[in-house]
Amino acid sequence: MDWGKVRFFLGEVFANFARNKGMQLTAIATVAVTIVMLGSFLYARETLGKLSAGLLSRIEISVFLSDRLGDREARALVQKIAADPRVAGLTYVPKSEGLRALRERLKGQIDTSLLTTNPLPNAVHVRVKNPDEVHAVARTIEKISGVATVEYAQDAVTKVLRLTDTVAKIGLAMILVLVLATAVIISNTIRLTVFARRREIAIMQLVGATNGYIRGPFLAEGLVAGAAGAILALAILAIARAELLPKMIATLSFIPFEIARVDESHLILELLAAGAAVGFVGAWFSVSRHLRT
Amino acid sequence: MDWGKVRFFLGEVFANFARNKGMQLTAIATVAVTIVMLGSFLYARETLGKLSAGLLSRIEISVFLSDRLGDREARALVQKIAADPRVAGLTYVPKSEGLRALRERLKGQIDTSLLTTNPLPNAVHVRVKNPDEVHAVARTIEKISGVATVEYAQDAVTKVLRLTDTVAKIGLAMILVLVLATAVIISNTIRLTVFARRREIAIMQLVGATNGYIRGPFLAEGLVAGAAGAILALAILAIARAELLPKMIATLSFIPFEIARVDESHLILELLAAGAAVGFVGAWFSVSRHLRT
Amino acid sequence: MSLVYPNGVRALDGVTLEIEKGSFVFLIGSSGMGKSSLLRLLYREKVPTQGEVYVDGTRVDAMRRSKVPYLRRNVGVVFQDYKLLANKTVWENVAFALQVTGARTHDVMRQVPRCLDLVGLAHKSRMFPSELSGGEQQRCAIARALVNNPKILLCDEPTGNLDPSTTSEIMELLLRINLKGTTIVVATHNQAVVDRMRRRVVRLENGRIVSDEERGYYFLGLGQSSVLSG
Amino acid sequence: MSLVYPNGVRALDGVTLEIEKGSFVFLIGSSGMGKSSLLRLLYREKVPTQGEVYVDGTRVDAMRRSKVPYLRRNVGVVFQDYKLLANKTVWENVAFALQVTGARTHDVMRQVPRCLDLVGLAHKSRMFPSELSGGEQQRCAIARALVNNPKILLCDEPTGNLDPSTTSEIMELLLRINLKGTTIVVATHNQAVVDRMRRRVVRLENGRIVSDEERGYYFLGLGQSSVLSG
Ligand SMILES: Nc1ncnc2c1ncn2[C@@H]1O[C@H](COP(=O)(O)OP(=O)(O)OP(=O)(O)O)[C@@H](O)[C@H]1O
Ligand SMILES: Nc1ncnc2c1ncn2[C@@H]1O[C@H](COP(=O)(O)OP(=O)(O)OP(=O)(O)O)[C@@H](O)[C@H]1O
Ligand SMILES: [Mg+2]
Ligand SMILES: [Mg+2]
Repeated sequence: MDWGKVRFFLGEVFANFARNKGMQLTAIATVAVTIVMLGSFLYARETLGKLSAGLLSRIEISVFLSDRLGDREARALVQKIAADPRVAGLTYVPKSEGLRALRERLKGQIDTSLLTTNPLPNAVHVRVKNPDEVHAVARTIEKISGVATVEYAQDAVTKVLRLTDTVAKIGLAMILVLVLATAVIISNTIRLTVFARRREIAIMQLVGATNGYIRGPFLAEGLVAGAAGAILALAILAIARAELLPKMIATLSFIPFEIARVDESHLILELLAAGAAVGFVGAWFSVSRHLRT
Repeated sequence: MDWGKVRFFLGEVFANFARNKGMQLTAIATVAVTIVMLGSFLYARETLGKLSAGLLSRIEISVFLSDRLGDREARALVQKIAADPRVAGLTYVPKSEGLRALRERLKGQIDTSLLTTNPLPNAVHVRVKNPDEVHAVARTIEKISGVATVEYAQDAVTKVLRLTDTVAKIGLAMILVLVLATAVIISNTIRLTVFARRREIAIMQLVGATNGYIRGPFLAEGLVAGAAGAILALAILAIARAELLPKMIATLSFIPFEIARVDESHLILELLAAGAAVGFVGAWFSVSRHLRT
Repeated sequence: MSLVYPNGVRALDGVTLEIEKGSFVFLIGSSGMGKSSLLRLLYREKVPTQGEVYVDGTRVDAMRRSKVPYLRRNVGVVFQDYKLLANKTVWENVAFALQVTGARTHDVMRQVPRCLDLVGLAHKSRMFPSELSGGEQQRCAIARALVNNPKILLCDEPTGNLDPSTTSEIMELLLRINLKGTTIVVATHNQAVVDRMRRRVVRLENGRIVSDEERGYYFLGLGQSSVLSG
Repeated sequence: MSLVYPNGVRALDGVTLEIEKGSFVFLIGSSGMGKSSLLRLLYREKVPTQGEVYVDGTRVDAMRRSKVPYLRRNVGVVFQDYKLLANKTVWENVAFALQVTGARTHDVMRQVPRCLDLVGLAHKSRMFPSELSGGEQQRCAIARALVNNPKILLCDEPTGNLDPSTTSEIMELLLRINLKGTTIVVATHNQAVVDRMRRRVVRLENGRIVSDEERGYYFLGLGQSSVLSG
């Protein structure tokens, strides 16, 4: 291994960079801006996803127990429901408490003193882990003996699920558009920087450099420009997040904000890898185009 | 006026374009992609805005009338509420009908045959035009004599309003980021195309061309590249909309989709103007930088 | 005046030179001695680090930037490396120098073919510089320098890529232009040309003028060179 | 063989030429007659539209694209327009031609200064081409062509921007290299050089070979030229 050559190669990359500073910085800025855009969108999407999941997780299934069940049997039934792995949590509301709640709810609307006997059954309010499973859980519970009726906002759940689904699809589509756009923009930028140096490439060929030899420094530069842009972008995103997030959480304090738990490490790695890869591939194709002639 | 000069100028712009085809097409593609991104985001945002407005417009204020009011008086009061310009519409629900609805609602939960007397008052369900005004309208109605109680999902309205507000703010911030990014990307792209031709600029100066004279064709090219990119982008957006929108409406049919009414003409003009302007300004600055040396 | 390039090279060192209106001057000196640098001062590509440059009565080094283009329109330059616009055809390259002066299209249509004819390039007017041979590019550069009838013509090695007979033609052309009153300065290494024309010869060495003869030869005091008959 | 450029110019028209190993050949002919085009066929910048080109026993025109770099490493070329890399210093430009062959760093560090010394550019090795005079750029191009001791050296107007004494030095250098066994082809307009060296002279006119003399002069059958004494 001739270390001189390695040094030469790195020196080459570095010198090219220094001698085309204006152009390279322009390219890096473009990459950075593109990735900031992509990153903030990915972040927003993930946050919204968590948000809607949080809202959906509040949907309850109301299970009304048969009046024939004794207190002990009722509690056994509750245990049984709680054992279902899809169930996130539940509250048991005995009929006496239910009546109190109903009275509260209807106060002002009807003369509650007219409710002299307790018309309510014992009830269990069940929350599921995954909103998608509301229907299934409800149907399972329905079949347990001792359960009189199962009620939940069936219509609402369907609607909300369909809405979330659509929004998620739109989000995914937008992300695809963005990822594609990022790739196009970065590789176009690299292409323009290569284009500005097409004469150099032609000369190198005439002096006897193989295509691989010419490509090397350009690929390294594309890689570096892409990665540098991505790092810059990630720094900007991190600062923005540190500045804006607390404010947002304060405003939306009533929402079960799981925002803090968006896992960023993989996002960071992805964006970095994407920047570097697109820079590399963009450089590859642009240089190849000039090498062919 | 020497028409030859005009022809020459246009010929110049056209020839430059044709002779730098690869570079110019790259620039146009970048502009187009950027504007597609911006455009689809603007569109999504506007649609979501309409959507949430549509959902909010369903919020109702339930007005319960005093039992002392006769049928005639009740109808007069309804007229009065309907006269409020902020009210979008209302439904009068006499106590008999209310009972039927309540029975329906409580069926299965309580033994409805126990409700022998009608505990309900006459009610009016009011929808307001602007969700922001729910609070104000409710307070106005409360003060009308003959109104017993006014009820509405006060808490929910506040929450939803705050959420919508935050989402709108985030949307605005994202759009600012995007607009800025678009400007940076387009002008960087133009800058790179100018950079690739810096030698030409230097020669033109040496041959006695004034800065204004050199700038002319570059500005025109920047303008054309920006505008062409924008037009391309708008075409893509129009196609996407024609393809995707019907599907989306079909999926989300239960939502009061006012999507069709998003006013696009101004959006189109704005995007076009933005593309052209950024191309022009980008060219201006890039050329100026090379003119100074 | 002196010229020190940013990298510290002292290209011109205390040069004082006066060139009369309408004269024909050769600038000679071996490679890297400052000929091109001296010319660069005259059309203000460079500003002397010290000293003053007057062209046609105007002080060029202190000129406002916005005035420079107007100076350059009066000074035709044949650059040593041609400096043709790669994106323009021969015709457009020559026409460009005229168009920048705001010439009427009518004049452009008449002058450009005339100049191309003078240098023998009329048949290649639709080609791009990259499609020309070295000598053809050089002649295109000459045509461009001539096209707007400048008062002063600076030629930096205008015949380096031309064969002897084309060189003679070009030199005759320059002579004719000179007779019409144009001041001409030619930086050259072509001994034959200098020796044959017998004009004023200014010799530069390491950025200084070492001799200045009214009717000089390429080699000091020699009629025919010693190198030739080596 | 013939070469027709895409724009229809017939640069070479039925040329048949054989150059022996180790010989020294001048290629002359006035501007635009096809000298550079002929050289371009030899290092396969162009492929003849008709006919075959053999270099060192290999058929160059039918060569696979991936083999071309290896051909070019055996053929040093001084381009008419130098073709220096603007982003590299003189040193780096010369070193590049050696590095592409995979030469060891040790050899690069030894060869490059030696070649720069030969052309008298050692003191400018850290400058960029744009900071050099025309003649210095030309010498840099010569150094680059020499640096990897090619078997064949093609020089396209290698002294167009050099003064007579530097020209002599360069020609002597070429002669020395030729004596070591390198085949040399020089396309030139420099009558003095051709006449002094008395080598094989191939004359091109409109893409055809019109004469081929073993010990020729620049002008057919003349010892000293008629133009010089005009
Ligand atoms: N742009 C520049 N920056 C730095 N140094 C320069 C620059 N241009 C020329 N030089 C240096 O200035 C000196 C004079 O250069 P100049 O071009 O005037 O020489 P010249 O007499 O024209 O030579 P030639 O006959 O080779 O063209 C040389 O040593 C050269 O290296
Ligand atoms: N790339 C090209 N495309 C089209 N035509 C070309 C190209 N290069 C050269 N020509 C034409 O081919 C002919 C021969 O050119 P060539 O460069 O071989 O001439 P030359 O003998 O080297 O002339 P010079 O002494 O001026 O350098 C010329 O008429 C020229 O216009
Ligand atoms: Mg010079
Ligand atoms: Mg040639």
